[in-house]
Amino acid sequence: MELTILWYLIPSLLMFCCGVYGFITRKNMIAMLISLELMLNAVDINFVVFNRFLFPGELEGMFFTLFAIALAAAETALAIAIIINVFRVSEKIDVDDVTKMKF
Amino acid sequence: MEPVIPIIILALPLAMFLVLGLFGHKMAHRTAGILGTLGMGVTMVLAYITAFTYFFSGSSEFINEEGIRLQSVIFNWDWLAFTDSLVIRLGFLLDPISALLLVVITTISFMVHLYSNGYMRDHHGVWETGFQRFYAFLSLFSFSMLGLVVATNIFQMYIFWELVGASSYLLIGFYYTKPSAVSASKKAFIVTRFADLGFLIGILILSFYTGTFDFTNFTSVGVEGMTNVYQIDLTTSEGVRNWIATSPAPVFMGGSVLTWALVLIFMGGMGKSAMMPLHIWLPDAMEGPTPVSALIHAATMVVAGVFLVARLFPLYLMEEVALNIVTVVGAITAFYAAMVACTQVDIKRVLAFSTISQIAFMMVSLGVARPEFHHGLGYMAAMFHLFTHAMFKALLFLCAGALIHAIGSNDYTDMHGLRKYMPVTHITFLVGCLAIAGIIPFAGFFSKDEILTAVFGQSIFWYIWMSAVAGLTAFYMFRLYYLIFWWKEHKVHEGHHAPHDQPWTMTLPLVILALISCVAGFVPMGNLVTWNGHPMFESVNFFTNLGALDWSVASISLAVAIIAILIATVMYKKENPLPAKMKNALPRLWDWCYHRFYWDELYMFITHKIIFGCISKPIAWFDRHVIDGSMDGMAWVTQRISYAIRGLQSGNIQLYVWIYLFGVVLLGAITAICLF
Amino acid sequence: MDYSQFLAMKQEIALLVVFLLVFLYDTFMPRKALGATSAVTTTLFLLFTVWSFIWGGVAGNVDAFAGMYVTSPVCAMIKNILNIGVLIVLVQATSWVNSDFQKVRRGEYYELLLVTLFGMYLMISARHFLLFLIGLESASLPLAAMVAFDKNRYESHEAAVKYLMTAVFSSAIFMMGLSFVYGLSGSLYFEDIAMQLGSQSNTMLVVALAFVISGIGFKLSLVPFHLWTADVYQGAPTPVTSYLSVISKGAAAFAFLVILVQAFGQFYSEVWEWMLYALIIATITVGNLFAIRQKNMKRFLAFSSISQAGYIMLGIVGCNEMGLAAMMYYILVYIFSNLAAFGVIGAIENKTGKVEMTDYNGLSKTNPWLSFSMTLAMFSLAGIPPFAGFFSKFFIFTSAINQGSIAIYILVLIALINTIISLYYYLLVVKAMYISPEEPQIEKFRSTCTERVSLWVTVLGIILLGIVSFFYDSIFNAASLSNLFGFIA
Amino acid sequence: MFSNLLIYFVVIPLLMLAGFAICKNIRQVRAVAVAGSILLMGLSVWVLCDYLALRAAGNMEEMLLRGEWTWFEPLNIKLAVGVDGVSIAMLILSSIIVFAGSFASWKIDDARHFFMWLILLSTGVFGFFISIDLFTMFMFYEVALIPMYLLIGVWGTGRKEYSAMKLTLMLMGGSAFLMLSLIGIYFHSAPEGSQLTWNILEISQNASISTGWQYFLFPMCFVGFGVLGAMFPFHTWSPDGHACAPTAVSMLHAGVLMKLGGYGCFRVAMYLMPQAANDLAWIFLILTGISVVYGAFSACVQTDLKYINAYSSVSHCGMVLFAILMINTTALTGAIMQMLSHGLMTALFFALIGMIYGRTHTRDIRLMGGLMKIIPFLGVGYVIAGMASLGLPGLSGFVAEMTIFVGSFEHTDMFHRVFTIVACCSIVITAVYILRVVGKLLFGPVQDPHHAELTDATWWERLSVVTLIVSVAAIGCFPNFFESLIRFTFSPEIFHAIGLN
Repeated sequence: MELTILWYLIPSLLMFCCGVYGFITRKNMIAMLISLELMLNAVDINFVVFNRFLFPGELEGMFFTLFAIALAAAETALAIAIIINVFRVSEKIDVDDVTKMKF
Repeated sequence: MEPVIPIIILALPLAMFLVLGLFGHKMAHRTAGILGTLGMGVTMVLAYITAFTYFFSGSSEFINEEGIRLQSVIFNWDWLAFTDSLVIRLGFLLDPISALLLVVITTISFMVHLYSNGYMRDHHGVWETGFQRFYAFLSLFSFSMLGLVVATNIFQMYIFWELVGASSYLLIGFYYTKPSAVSASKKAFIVTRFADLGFLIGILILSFYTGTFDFTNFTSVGVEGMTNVYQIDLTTSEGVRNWIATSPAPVFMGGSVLTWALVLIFMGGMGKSAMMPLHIWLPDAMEGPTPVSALIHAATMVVAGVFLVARLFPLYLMEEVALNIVTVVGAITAFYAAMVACTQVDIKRVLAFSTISQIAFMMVSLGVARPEFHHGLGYMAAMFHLFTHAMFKALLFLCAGALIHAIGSNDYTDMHGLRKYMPVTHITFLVGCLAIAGIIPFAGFFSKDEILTAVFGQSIFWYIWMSAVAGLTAFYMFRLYYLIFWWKEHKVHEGHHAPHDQPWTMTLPLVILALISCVAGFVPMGNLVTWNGHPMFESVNFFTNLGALDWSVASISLAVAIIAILIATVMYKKENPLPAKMKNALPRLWDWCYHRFYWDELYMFITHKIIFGCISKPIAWFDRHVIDGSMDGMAWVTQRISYAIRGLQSGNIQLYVWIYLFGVVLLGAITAICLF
Repeated sequence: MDYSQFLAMKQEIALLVVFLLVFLYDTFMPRKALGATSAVTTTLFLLFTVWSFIWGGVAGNVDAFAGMYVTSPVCAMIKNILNIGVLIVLVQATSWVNSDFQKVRRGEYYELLLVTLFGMYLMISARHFLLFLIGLESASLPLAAMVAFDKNRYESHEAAVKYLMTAVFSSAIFMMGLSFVYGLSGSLYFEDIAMQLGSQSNTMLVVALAFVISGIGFKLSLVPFHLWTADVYQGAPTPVTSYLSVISKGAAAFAFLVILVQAFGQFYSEVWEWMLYALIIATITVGNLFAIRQKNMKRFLAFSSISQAGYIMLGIVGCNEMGLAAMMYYILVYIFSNLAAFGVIGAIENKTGKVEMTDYNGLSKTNPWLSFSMTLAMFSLAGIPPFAGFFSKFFIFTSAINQGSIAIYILVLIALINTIISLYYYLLVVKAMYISPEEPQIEKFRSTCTERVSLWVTVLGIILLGIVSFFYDSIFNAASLSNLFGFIA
Repeated sequence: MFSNLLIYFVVIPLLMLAGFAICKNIRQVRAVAVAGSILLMGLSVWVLCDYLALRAAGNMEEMLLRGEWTWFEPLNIKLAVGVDGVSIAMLILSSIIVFAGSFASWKIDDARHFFMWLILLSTGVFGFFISIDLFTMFMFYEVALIPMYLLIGVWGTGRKEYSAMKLTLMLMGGSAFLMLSLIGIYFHSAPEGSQLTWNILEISQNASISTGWQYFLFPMCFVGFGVLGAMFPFHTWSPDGHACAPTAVSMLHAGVLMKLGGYGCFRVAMYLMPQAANDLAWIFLILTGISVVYGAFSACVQTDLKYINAYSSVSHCGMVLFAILMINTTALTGAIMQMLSHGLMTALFFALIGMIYGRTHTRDIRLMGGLMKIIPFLGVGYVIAGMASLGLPGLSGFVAEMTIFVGSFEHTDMFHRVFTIVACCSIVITAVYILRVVGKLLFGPVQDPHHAELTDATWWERLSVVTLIVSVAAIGCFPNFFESLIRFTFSPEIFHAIGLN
């Protein structure tokens, strides 16, 4: 059987939704970070797939994906650094505990 | 004539007011008094000159070849132009009534100025505090009153009308530390102000439809004024009739414009002249110093209403209704006031009520005046009575002042049997009583007789009614006379504490006025003051009035007066049970009369309970709580909302993201709605 | 390839040079010379600002890299405006950066700041979503580090976490949207997108628009994408907060406008006009409602800045040169007013560490000049003449109403009524300083030279920017040269 | 630019501000204040003479002494000034009251800042009256509003914080509507394709605002100004605000600031949108008619002197708007006269109240009495003010009210007639509450023995009071001069609304 574009889009969409869901539900910030990664990767897949199927002649999507990956890496690094900082100060990385400032 | 003298007549009192008002407190009392008196004296002389020239010079601007007296405007300055046609002017209109009033006002005013020099200090010669202020106010009043009577247009009249009210307010409240005086002055001002509201609206209506304020235009141009000018001859009754027949007056709020205007204007007159039901301020006004009562509340200001009606008489002639209203109001007031006067204890109040009833006489006679009857005899009679009444009522008041000054009380119960202590006062007072009672040959007899004749000519019913009132007048005046001077005194006065006659400054005016009251009746008013300037008699001599008497009427009224006096004598000459008997005979009636038919209570109720209690207070509450509250409410609601939604900012990232997604969905929804 | 087109980017390049110089100085200079870092950086940046004012401009539209990068008088102008803001921020930051605890890291502060500025430059000039994304991220990620700058304060880290997490989340959403856009149009060039999308309408487009706009709305802290703002502003060190509140907001607003009119121009009337209305009303109102209750000055200014963002958006509604000019002018004025406020807050915080509104009670008795500048700032933010804020508000409303429909009148009316609420809470500060009877909480002190300089500059700006019409006129001239609005349908 | 006379109405106050900034002690502050206010008075008189001379020379332009300087080129915003009789009258009024006010606040504490804000306020006032460009007009309008907050908040008494906040927010709320309608006017100020303008003269010449837009913009504009004109039900800032404000501020606010409302109502709302003015007048006529009697009635039962006066101001200013809405030459002239007269006499009132309060430290009339004996000067002044307020001939109130009534009565339909008569009734109610307060406060026995040793007015107080009394009497005695000065503006050719009526 022949793989249409949907066969790629639907998984990426699922990945994205999983990411969103995880980000909203998981209390551990590292887990939330991972869900974020899921979302970003879903985006990457999207770009690649669109590029490959709809606009085969070009490379724009691919490039975008590359940059996106780089950005994701940077974000993760930064995020982990900060989370570690938080942990150092407050001994917790539970998202419900970083709610000192409110209202 | 040259406007110089008229200008001075108006300017001098004003100048006196300013000088005494601004620098009076730096002057010595005596100086201030003399200054004021002199000023008024000069004014009086000038006024006499003016009146004399008007009546007797016979120059063509005052009287035309067939002997009809004319209205002549000496000067007329634009003061305020509302539109091109509606212009308030300050001017000097000289015609029979204004000339007459000039004489009256200046005379009385001068007398009062003179009298006050003695009255406004106690037996030890200590001056009343604020003596200078008193004279300043007197001058202000004289100025306003003079301005009122010489007004060339109705708005000028209104202006001075207000000024008169204000000066009366100031003078009534002269003893401003006395709460009763303060409230009396307040009452006087507000009641008259209320009446003036009617006056004002009347002016607005009239001026709008005639397009003018000027009296001369009113009386020569029809009410349709602006649109089609009726050049009508108001000097003959036919002219008036034709005019009414030919001109459908425009309608205002259901009634004819003219009716509305005249009735409303008359309302103003009622206020100033203390006609029922707007009379309540006058008795209280007696709180003021007695000279003031004599000047303002007996002789001059209170007749302003009569003057107003007389001034607009040609217009009133166009509206039967208005004149009838004037008659009815006058008649009722006259009777009411006379009834009340019979029971009062305070001598000044008795005089006040008698004033009301006498003014009512004038009103009635204006109301019944018709051109076709003796050339509008009523009009002449009213003016005549105005003149005579001013004299003898001022006299009476000044006498009362003398008594009060001597006794230090307003109650006749403290006086009894003063005749041997104060002979001059006694005599003059008696003259005044005879005059007002209408005993020949005193002034009152003639004028009152003319009035009754006029009424007789109009309706027999009112004739009987007014004769009765005349009788009552004679009765209560002599009741007062006897109670003061006869009756045996309670406490024995001896030594220099004993009441005695006054210094000459006070005596002189009494004597002069008494003399005038004796002779004033012989003034041939019929040739001087008539509504259209037509003289009534071909030739005049000292006995013209006697000759002109309609003896059928005269004898009756004379009889009534004498009978009334006899009754009074019987009842009050010496202490006896009769009065008590009469009182017990009709207790209810006596009570009602004694309490002035509870008018004051009624007014108290209306003002305090209804206006303050049911309108002002609720409005004030509404403002504070509803209007203001709604504004505060907005702020409160905002605060509440802000507090209610603070949960969104819970500090929890995941909630933030939830809201974020919600927002995204919302945006998507909007997009979808807009796209599909 | 033709390297001369790099010349189009001369402002960016100059900025990079400044950045490198600072970096090298900070890295290789002997420790004792590092005390001068602030001075050096400020001077360099000052020189750069002056330079870019005089030589940084371009005559017309210049594009490079096949249209990925476009600069124009407007872009130059907005970059200059940002430069001014950054300069003031740098001056204000000096005393904080050199405080004992921070001075070891003072280099980083400047470097990160310059990098973010560079990112914003890219956002402004980008006409291709890839470049835009790079700009966006390099403007936001270092900020997270800056927010976390105060190592010893827990709030600082919490703020950083909140900022970063939400930022990454939103950029993920944004990129997802971009992917759909790419799928629909096959290109990431704004022009191409505009052409390709034409006026087609399908579900993907809906998702794409919603995602992309929300992504940028996050940077602008439009309601309901604003929730990070308050916490981050409160937690971050004051110099960072001020930077965050004015500079990145200004850049984002401009970029937002560019994207909307360039990439999605043809949806103007039918789609995002209404989106904007909704966003503006929500932003202004919610921002005000939250601001009413705030006790912490920085948090309070955070919410006020949210509602200010709503007003800035009004400039986009007009969707013409007038609106653009009004928006840029508003940003300029807003920079000065807000920085004046933050200058005072920072000065007081450095000296006493107090940031609560109650601490300001009776400030006028002890520190009249600080209170005076604060009052001016508040009046300007509230839009009271004769201060600049009044003019900027008036112009932005005018430009919005220029669009003419009755709906816009209602929108503006709502915005105006909101100005009353905002006036209320701005006056609360004034009241605390001048009217409240309590004894002064803060004793008299003399703020440092740099703080005073910055305050003088900002106060002068508040007074002069409005009355002297030169500024608005020149901005308007620049704006009228921009042919941004070609695609508006 | 500085060749134009009018610009100095703004320049002088600004110089005064600079002067205050460098003042060392209170004596210098007073010197600057007095010198400046005298200069302003002189200037306004000079302008008046100039104006009369030009008119006498047959110059029939709408506005004279015009000047125009481009400000914001792109939006065609100009700093445009020009005066006609009305604005000159207002300028004279303002300068007199500033003069009297600076004497009335002779002993205020922290005088330097007080005067700075006060003068900033009057800068706004003067600027508003001279400018004929909607933008500058609005700018000066708001400049005049804001200093009130600090003036009341810092130097006020009683619940000053609350009142100051309420006053500021309500007035700003009004100006929010105003701003919207002004911008709206701008975008319809010229026919399609031609240059839009803010200049009211040009706008009225173009007359290009379609009726529909007029219906939309007029109410907002009128309400916007009406709030400052204390129109029911937007008047509620006035009692609290006045009650808590310091003397000079009450004077300036009630005397001049509230006039900005009425001035704007006819100068902007009715002048630029005549059609709507004629068609919608009845709505506001009802509101203002209410506020005339409403204010008077609620003044009857107040016990705080300033509240009484504030409510009477509501009533009198209601009269102003009422007359404006009658839309005919006489009534509008009367409205301006009423502005003048109310401005002066209410300033007089507040000055006296402030002075009395400064001595007795209470404003509750139930706690005072018989003051006439103790402080005769102030007492007499108060009586005169009262007489002016209840419309005694010879004082300004009478002239204004009569003009209004005569003008309003020119409408023949039932509606206008009824409301005119209702308005007339206010003269009685006014008499009631004025005499009530005079009787309670000045006459009768002395209530509080401590009041017995109060001292009468000092020279500066006397000066300020006498100035105001003289001007009140001047208007009352020679009204024709002022009316003829004003009436020109309201000739139907110039004031289209009247032409349409």
